[in-house]
Amino acid sequence: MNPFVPIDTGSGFWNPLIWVIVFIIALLIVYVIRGLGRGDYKKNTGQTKPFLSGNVVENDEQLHVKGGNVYWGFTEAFKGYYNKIKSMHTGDTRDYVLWFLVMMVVFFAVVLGVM
Amino acid sequence: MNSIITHSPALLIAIPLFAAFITPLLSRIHRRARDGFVLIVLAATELLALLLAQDIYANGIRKYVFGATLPSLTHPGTMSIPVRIIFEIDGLSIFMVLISLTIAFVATVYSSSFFKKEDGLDRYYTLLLLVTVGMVGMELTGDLFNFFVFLEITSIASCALIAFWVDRGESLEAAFKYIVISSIGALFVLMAIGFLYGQYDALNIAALANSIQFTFIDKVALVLLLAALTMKAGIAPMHMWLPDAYGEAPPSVTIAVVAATQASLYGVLRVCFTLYGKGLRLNMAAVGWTLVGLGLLTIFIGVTMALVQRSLTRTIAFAAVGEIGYMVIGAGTALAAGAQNFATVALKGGVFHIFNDVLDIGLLFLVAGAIIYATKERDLNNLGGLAKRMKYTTVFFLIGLLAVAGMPPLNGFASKILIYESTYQLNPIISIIAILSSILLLAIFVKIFYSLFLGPELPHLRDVKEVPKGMLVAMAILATLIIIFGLFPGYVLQTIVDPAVAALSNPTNYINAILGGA
Amino acid sequence: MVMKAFAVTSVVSFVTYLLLTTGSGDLWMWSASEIIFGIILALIVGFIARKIFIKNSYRMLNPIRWFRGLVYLIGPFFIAMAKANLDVAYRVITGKIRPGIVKISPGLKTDLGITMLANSITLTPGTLSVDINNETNDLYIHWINVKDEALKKKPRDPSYVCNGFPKWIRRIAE
Amino acid sequence: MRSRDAVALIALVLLGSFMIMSVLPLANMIRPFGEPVNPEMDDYIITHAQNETGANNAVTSVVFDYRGFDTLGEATVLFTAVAGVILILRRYAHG
Amino acid sequence: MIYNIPYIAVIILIMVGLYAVVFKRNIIKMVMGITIIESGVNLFLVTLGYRAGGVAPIFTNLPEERQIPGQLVLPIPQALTLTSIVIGVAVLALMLALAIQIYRQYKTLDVTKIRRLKE
Amino acid sequence: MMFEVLQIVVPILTVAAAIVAVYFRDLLSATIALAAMSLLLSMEFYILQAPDVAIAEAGVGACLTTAILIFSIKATKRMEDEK
Amino acid sequence: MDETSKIIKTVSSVMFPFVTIYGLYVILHGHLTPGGGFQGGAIVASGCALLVVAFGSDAIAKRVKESQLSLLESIGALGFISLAFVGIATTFFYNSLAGTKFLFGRIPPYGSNPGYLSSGGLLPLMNLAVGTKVIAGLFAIVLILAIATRKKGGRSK
Amino acid sequence: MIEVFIISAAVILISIALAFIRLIIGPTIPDRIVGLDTINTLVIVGMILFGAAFKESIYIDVAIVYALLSFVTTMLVAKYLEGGRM
Amino acid sequence: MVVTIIIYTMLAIGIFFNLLGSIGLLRFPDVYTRLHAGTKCTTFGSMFLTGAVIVYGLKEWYLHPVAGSSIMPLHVFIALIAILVTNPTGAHAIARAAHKSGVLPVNAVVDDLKEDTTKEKTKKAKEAKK
Repeated sequence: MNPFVPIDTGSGFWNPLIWVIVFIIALLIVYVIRGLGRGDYKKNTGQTKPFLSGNVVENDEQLHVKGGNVYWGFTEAFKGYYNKIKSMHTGDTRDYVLWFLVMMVVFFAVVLGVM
Repeated sequence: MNSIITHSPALLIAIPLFAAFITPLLSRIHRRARDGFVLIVLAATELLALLLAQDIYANGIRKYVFGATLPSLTHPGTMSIPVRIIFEIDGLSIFMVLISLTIAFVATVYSSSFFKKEDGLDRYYTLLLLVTVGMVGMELTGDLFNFFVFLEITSIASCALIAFWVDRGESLEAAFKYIVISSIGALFVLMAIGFLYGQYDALNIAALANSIQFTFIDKVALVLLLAALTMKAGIAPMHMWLPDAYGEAPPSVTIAVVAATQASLYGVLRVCFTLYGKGLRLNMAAVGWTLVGLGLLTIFIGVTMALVQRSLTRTIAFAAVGEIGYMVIGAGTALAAGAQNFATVALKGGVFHIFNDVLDIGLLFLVAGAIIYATKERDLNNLGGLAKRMKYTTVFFLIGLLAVAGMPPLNGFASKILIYESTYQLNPIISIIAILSSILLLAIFVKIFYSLFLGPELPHLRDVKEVPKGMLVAMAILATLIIIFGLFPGYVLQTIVDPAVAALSNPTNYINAILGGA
Repeated sequence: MVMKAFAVTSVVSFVTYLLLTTGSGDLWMWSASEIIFGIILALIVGFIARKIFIKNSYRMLNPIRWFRGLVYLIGPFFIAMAKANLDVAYRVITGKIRPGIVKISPGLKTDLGITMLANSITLTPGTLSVDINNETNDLYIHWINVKDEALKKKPRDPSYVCNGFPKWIRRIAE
Repeated sequence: MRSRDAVALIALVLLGSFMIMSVLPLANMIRPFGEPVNPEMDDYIITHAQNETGANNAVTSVVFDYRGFDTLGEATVLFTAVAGVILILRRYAHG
Repeated sequence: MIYNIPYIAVIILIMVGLYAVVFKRNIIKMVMGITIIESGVNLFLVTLGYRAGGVAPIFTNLPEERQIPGQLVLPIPQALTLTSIVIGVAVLALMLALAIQIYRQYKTLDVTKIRRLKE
Repeated sequence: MMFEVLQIVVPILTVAAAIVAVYFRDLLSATIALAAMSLLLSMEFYILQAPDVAIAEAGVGACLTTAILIFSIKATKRMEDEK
Repeated sequence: MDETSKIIKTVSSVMFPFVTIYGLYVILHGHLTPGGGFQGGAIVASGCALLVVAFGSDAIAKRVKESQLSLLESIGALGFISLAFVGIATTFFYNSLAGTKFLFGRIPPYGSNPGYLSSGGLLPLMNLAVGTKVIAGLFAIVLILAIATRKKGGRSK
Repeated sequence: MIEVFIISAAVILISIALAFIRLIIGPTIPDRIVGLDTINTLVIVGMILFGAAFKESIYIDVAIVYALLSFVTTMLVAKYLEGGRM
Repeated sequence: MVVTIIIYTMLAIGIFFNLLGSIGLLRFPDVYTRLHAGTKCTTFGSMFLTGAVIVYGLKEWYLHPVAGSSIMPLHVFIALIAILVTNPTGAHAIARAAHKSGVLPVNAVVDDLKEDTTKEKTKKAKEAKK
């Protein structure tokens, strides 16, 4: 059996081998373009330092975005949705059982009603 | 050799069970001996499963009758239905068995160096073996009541393992929630078995599938089975036990529980496609649409909830919830599509995604475990800059997150694209939501990756060391599998997924293997 | 000593087992396999229960005491029990009660004896053993119809509540 | 919590009524009490149990022979539970 | 109708147990509810196997007037019930052990207070 | 005829015991009611000609269930404490 | 006066061998009369629970160690699975003793009969194995839960 | 003969119901255990009567189990009420 | 025929006492008196009922002396012995527990146990003070 058979998805196909080749070519192109860049860029000089409108730059640890705060804006934007969905997860065992019962009623409605 | 293959279905259960009974005795002798023994047993079982798989792919459905005069004597001459318990193994069963055994092996490798000083490890290994037995039994059996028994074994053993850290109140809480909900679910499964038995006086799945007539009672039994098994599989809005259990268990346990969840999903597939699948596929379309809807809900809730978690393990757990949604969508699309040709594609995607999900989520949990092991910390806000100290772990996490978010060329993409394509033909909106959720998941994990591993070192994490070799080996096994599955998806599909899908879409073969004579 | 307890327990278990399995075969009433397994099981039980079953009441091994026990059960005990029930019936119907808890010192020494007495008292007219002093073997007895003459002096007269039982039990168990 | 209780009550009542419907002999939906329909499997066991297993008690012959594998599972469940209880209460079990 | 009383009792038992699980706050009470559901299901299985006028499928000293065909109760549901009872005990023991440990950690049995894991 | 009456009365008593067990606020009382339910259930099994199951229910329900429930009530606390 | 009444202790110790022998009878006669491994095991374990109640868990825990019980349980389980393995020449769980002239090999005649202990093939042996396992397992559960009642507060932080 | 036994058992059932009322209303725990104890004895007797009615001698085994084990429950609850260590 | 009459009589007596016990259980005012009814009457009634079954079994054994007909009377006898041993013990345990948990007899004329317990408590308290 040929290990490189593509997947037939019904309307197209997917072959990771081709993808990898394309990816490598793209990498090469990027490398080439990168080589065309400016040569006077120097590390560890004033060039790389951030400039915050003249404010004092805090040390690295405070600049670090904590994992718990990622996408703060996103959650803020969808506050209504998140309030609702968070209140669904009550952490109460009885509610878990209740959801199960409710879903069972829904299944009853579907199966008995439609079929 | 031949007789080993003949009896391999029984041995697949008996050997780990024997080992589980012997482990408490062995652990009094020596710790290392016990670890090695468990590893060897699981490796041997895996080998046996591979042999059996080869045999099945070559010769078709395999059956094993317990206690009969011949392993293949399904029912005595005067009877039209089987009396004894029968193991019936088709492509899907052996596919799931391979998943379960792989995961159990990885979990054992991992835990042999994850746990050092904890007491109660002899029981831990016993229970790990028992979880394996439970999963494998659920997947091999062709008898409905037997399925229930193994379901209970799996849930009891998982519950005890989730509570392994008894000094953490959260672990106990999660275990209690898990056992309450799973025992209630299992009781409803038993009730459904009672209904079916009362009607047809049979317990064998094939015999029941042959005589099922879609009366009112059959529908009630279907509802009970479906509700209980989807709940065990963690489908929204019944998923809430899942993040608790996944998040609070020791990571090596968590991946076993992930596999157990997939075993429940196997139950859903078996019920929908085989037990109620004979010639009446049109009637199942409603169920299919329901499953698709629930799957979408699951994906959406899982991904969006993963965004707001503060704990690393819980984040991954919610991502796991989302991943379950994809498989359900695949199965549901296949049911809803009926005889249309994209049903097979959807089913392929769903079934393939089961394996991929176990690998991806398992790898992520193992990495989370490594972080917990090294830093004793699971709050995202207290972690950062680990890349310099834990190089291998960083790489594995990167592989895991790319795979779970469905980035090419890793395995998650291969199965997800099948699901997207087929659902697009059912209804484009479904597929669009699924793709968007996947992208959101990628965004979340990239950000988490950045804040955990990159960035400056935090002061309390200065003396973090790389984790021991055993854990790295376990992670490496999963990562290798992910890459192989990602690079050669067509090959994997042809060898192991296609037989499983064929088994699902032809229930008549399953029935005839039992009822078509000795 | 342990051997003796072991032997006694085994024999008692074996007899019980034989009682349970009558009518199984041709060896008078038992089959050979039943007897073999009975012996094995009785030995197991004797091994497990050797320190529990008999502490030091070896005098119960005397058959004369068993005979006395049987006579006691059929004779005075049964009559007292019948009386007791008629008495309770009377009280159930009329509702006339005058309860109280009295303390008696029956003067029995062994555990078995005091146990038998307490259980006999429980089953006989108008009395119920409530508590026991583990050191002095004094019984506290709930009496459904306290007689005034019993209350006159402080160490109560046992004969009001346990009509002659201690004498019997002394002859059986001590 | 009022609404939760209401939802729970409604769900319970609906579920109960569905299940009661399924056990009432409205249209002979489940086997009526005491009259099993076509008990082929059980009659086979009743007639053949003594012959095949040599046990007089048909229930035992089912438990240990015809469905002996279930009993292995059952024993495993008990073993699992004991192991679990010892694991959970291990602080007390070892003194 | 009147003969289906055991079936109806089964359903009521299950509903009572579910009521206890859904409405009671005490975790030991919830465990009791699960035990009640378990009993209901056991009764259901045994009821399925009952045959009017039959006796237990045990041939030892079977009364003579019972001819064997059709006079014995079905054995398989009883075997299933036995398994189910054992599983019930196992689950009960495990849940109670968990309850004890939870009480040690949380100092309460109230399930609404045992929810460190939420959202 | 009498026999049918029995088959009706025992389930009703069982259900009553279950309801009472759920109703009691005192867990000890609830345990007692649960033991009574198990007892009556065993009686029902007996009437339904399942002595095997009745023995199992007797051994488990009469003693072990009650024992472990009472032990765990002892280890925790007795009253249900609902506001 | 805090300890258990003498009467209860005496009656319990007198009852214990009877309960045990009865339980063993139920275990061994599983193929003839109602009962079997699990039921008899539950009875014997209840007898042990009786002792735990009468004498207190301290006294019993001194005599019986948890490790001994788990050893016994493992032995029972291994015995059961080994008996299942005996038949693997034909199939797993094959009742290979039934019908032979060996230990339990007798086959009773069809229909009502008084029953022979020596019938049933592997069934009585399996009953014994399961009985051992169930006794040890249930007693271990009861004992551990009883011990857990003692340490109020425990090692919680 | 069989009818007599069954009628007796039915009357025993009435007694059980009465004792059950005590179990429900009993103001204190000891009252409830008295009720349970009585139910226990009555159930044993009922089982024996049924066994005689079915002419099934082996059914009596169930009654023996209860006769041997019923007082474990009683003693457990009593031990709990006495307080102290278990 | 005589045997049948004996059985009937014993059944009647047994049922009478059992019913009486249950009624007494409902009518009496406190735990101890209820124990009188619940233990004594039911034990006595059960003796008669089981006695009736024993007589019946013996009659069957006499009429059909095949193997196995001896099981019924002997097993019933064992059950009877077990009832006789355990019932009063159970009653004792309940009474003791009731008294210890503070349930005192209603309208008691005399209560030696309470006196003794209080005496002991004061004694212990004094010792503790010393």
